[in-house]
Amino acid sequence: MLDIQKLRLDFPILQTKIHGKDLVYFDSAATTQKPQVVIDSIVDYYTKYNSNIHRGIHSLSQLSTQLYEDARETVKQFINAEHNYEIVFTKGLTEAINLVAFSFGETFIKPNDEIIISAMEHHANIVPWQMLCERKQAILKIIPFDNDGVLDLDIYKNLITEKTKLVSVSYISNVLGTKNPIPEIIKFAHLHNVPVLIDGAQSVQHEKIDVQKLDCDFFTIAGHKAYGPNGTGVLYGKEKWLDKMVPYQGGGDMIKTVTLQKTEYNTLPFKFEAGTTDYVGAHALATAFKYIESIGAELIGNHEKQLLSLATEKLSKNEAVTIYGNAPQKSCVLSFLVKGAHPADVGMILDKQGFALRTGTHCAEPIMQYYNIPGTIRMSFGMYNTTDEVLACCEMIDRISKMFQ
Amino acid sequence: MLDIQKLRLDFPILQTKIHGKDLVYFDSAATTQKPQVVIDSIVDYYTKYNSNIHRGIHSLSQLSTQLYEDARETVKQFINAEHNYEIVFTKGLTEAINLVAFSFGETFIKPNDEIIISAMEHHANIVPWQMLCERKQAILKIIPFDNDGVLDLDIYKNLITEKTKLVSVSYISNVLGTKNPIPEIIKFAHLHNVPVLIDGAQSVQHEKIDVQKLDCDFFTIAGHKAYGPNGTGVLYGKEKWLDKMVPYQGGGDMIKTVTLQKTEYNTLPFKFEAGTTDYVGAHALATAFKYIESIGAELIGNHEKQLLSLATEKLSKNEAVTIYGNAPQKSCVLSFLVKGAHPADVGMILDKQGFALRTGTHCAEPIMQYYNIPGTIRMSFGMYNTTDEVLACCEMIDRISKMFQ
Amino acid sequence: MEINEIQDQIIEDFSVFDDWMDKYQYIIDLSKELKIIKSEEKVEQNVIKGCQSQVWLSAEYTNGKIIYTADSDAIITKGIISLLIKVLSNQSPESIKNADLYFIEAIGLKENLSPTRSNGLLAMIKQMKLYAIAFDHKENR
Amino acid sequence: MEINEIQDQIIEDFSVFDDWMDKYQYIIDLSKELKIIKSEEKVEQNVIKGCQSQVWLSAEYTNGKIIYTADSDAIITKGIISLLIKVLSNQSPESIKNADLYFIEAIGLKENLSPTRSNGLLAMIKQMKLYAIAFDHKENR
Ligand SMILES: Cc1ncc(COP(=O)(O)O)c(C=O)c1O
Ligand SMILES: Cc1ncc(COP(=O)(O)O)c(C=O)c1O
Repeated sequence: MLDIQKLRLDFPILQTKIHGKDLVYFDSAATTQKPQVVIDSIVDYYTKYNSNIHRGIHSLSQLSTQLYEDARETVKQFINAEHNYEIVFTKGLTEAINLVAFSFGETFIKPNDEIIISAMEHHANIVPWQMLCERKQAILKIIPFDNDGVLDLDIYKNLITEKTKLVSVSYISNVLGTKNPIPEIIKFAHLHNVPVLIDGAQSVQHEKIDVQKLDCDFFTIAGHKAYGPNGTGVLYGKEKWLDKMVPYQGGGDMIKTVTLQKTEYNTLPFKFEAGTTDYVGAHALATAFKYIESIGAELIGNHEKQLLSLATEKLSKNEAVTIYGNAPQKSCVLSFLVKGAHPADVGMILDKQGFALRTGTHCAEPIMQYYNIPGTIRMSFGMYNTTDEVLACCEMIDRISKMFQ
Repeated sequence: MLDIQKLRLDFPILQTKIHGKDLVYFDSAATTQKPQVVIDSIVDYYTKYNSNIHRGIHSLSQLSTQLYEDARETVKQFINAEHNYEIVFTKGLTEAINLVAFSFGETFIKPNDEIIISAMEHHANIVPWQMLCERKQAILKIIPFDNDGVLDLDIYKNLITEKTKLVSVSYISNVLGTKNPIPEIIKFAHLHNVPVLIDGAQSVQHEKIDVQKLDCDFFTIAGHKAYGPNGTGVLYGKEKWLDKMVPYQGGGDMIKTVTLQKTEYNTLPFKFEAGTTDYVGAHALATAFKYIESIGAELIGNHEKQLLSLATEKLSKNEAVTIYGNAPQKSCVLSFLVKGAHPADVGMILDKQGFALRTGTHCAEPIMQYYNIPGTIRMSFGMYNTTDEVLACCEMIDRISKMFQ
Repeated sequence: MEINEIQDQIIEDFSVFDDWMDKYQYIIDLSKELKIIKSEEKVEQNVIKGCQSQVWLSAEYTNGKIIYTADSDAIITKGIISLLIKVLSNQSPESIKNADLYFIEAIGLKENLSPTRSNGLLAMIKQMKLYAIAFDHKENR
Repeated sequence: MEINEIQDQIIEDFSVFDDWMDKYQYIIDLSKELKIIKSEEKVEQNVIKGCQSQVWLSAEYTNGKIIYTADSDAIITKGIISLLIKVLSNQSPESIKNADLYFIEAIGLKENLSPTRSNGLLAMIKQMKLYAIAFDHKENR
């Protein structure tokens, strides 16, 4: 069992007061708060080790390069990649998907080729593919979901054709909480030699991920949603794909040799890491991953599932509340609406009581279009949330919902 | 006059020992060290304000959004842009150039169009254009420089034709130290309605930049080279260009509305800021800019020029030393070689004495090809360097150079 | 009544609440009093888009006074609009133009008007004043 | 002499220096003793690329012993190679394969072999051992 009270002390921001009330932070799906070790790792870096990497010859640069490559090794182990050069550091998950959309797209996508996503994707896993399809005259196909928020796998299987070049779906929906049947999706795609990208924005912070076991071709991580710093992300890609893909950005470190006429690109992973990377961020992200491991991904996941069950149970009792997303496999978020109220109305009053919940479309407008709603109120969980917080919030939602009836 | 000893106390890393010696950090052109206020601003953010922006409704998110937009305003004022929506935050300078290469390229570049860069550019200002030219069958033309490291403006003027779509040059060469005649380059390009991008990697940390006075069309900044945190950068672009350019990356926040069929893009600057931006980095970068202003850009620049003159004077006396880059207008870096020694040899011995100098090609291989050398040893200056440090380093170089004769 | 008299009245009304829940309950009730914009005027041209909620605003000029009607898909926004219309509607362009809306801060709703809130309220006040300027201009031609 | 005897000798040689400058001066002098690879063998196939400097390495097998020749464009790297060749050249594949190069750490040059240094030295040692394995294999067939 987690000792949540002890663990909360690791997160200094949780002591904040909002309008004089204790902050109750239920917005971890948007970004998690940072444990002190992660903050310290940044301070330490700038205080003791900072120097540009590029394998410079002086000691600080050597040290800094070492820390950066150590971070890569930590990430590799954290998601159990086969090789550390399959780990590319990016500025975020959105960039990781854009990288694949561009580099995979430029390398493999031709007119009339097809890419498959689902109807419950975050804009980060929609717009890059729309942009690619427009540029390449390719076709974007959509796996629909049902009223409970479950993907229709029969339709998915029919969508795959000879022309399908890539499938890109989220591990867990950031609105509906649906945990998608990723192993099945991947197995079927691989039967047709189609690679699969996983939007893992809501993944490693909730459970242990093993990319080799999943056998996904690409896996993407948002550092700031996994207790790591802002401006960090990870693209995992199988060597066989990354190796063939053209580079994304051009600049320092991604080249082997440059002349004014012709440039030869570097090997993996450097080919995809143009310019001075955020080596401090990478180190702090590795620190965050170690922190998650020290707490235990499974314990965290179980705790969060308890919170989700409790919140679901409580809110289900309120007749004015509609929950969006009722998949049997669900995790980390709870979206709902209060009858008669705009999501912003509820969010605003909750805020005055110290509860930080996100309201709006959560960058997943097609879900809102499906249900024909302007948005939802979303309660999302981190390792530091307590059952007391859930109970207090649900009670407050009950009170608020009465105001609108 | 700057009180360097006092100012040095702002930079905690300067107390570091290297092999038992005081660190003498002469690698600021690769990355600058960070003042305590910048480090503190990151800690403060994660300790008190952290929350995803996207204009969420709850207080922390509001506060965080406010801090992010305040940072944009600070940057706007720092470089005197006309509008704050002309400021796009990026993960670095390399990304800023890649953004323009893609978005300007996709919008305006057709087969046989021409782009002009110089022969002294950093790879970040070469490779993105090579990649674009390859994709679009466009032509890259090169402004040469002479043995002193001065661009040949006559040739430049002849390079511009009806087909020229963009000129992209560096403000100051990170190898030769040449301060290029940017106002003249811009004026001439504008006579032919050609926009100009400035690689400002070596700029704002050394002098006051006024983008309206320069009248450049794009200006790019590397945050980590200007006392700001890693993983930050700025793209300034005139509204008239940014507005017409297609977006670069797709994802959250850069859209107005998304349906699975069609997406409408957001207004500036959000159109170019897909995904969760590094709002903490942006805030810390703004803090760095305020720090530079509090010290005084002009004072910093003058101090650094004194250091450069002193180092040049001392090293010129050593017959075994060859200096690369002798332009009349020079700033911030001093590249040289020692007869009989590989740059790495010298760098390694200097390191053992605590002097951190960069050796190698400095991501500007075409310069090395021009001089037919394997690389240089580069001494580069930050506001915290002292004349004593310069003297000690030059003496050490004298001692080392004797070892190789 | 003059603008400032109305504002003072509102401030007094709100002074009885010492709790945010009561204040919001009152605002929700006020939302029901809003003079709703005619459905045929609920068009793209009259919409003020926020990130989260939308506001529609229309203005008519009769007998030297401006009459505003509006709507929003968010109830609290609607309640606040209702207050704004109480204060500014049925006033002369001149006094609307010059109005200092101090009541908003006084009743504790200032943050609802922050640019980061993006609920359309700030843009709405701007639009109300723009109408006043436009009608004033027409008048003085 | 056996590998470890040579290593001990080198460690002793270096023990007189209490200053990095002297140590490097000695390494620079050693660089001049390096048995340079034949120019016709200085080809792409024999190059070991580091980020900063390059190393060329070749090996010949005669009378049960391996003879290495090498070169580098960096003097200090050349000096260190010279030491490595002193230790490993003219030894049997078997003993090269199993050699524990403890002298490198003992004389304070360990960091020159770190993967981040990228001066080709680490890759060179690997390559020297690979030659030993290859020749050993040939022998035992
Ligand atoms: C002139 C110049 N341009 C571009 C860059 C690339 O900057 P970054 O790697 O921070 O993106 C540098 C940094 O070395 C530089 O000196
Ligand atoms: C499922 C999902 N995908 C993608 C993203 C985008 O992540 P980021 O904005 O950190 O790049 C998010 C974050 O909200 C998400 O929840």
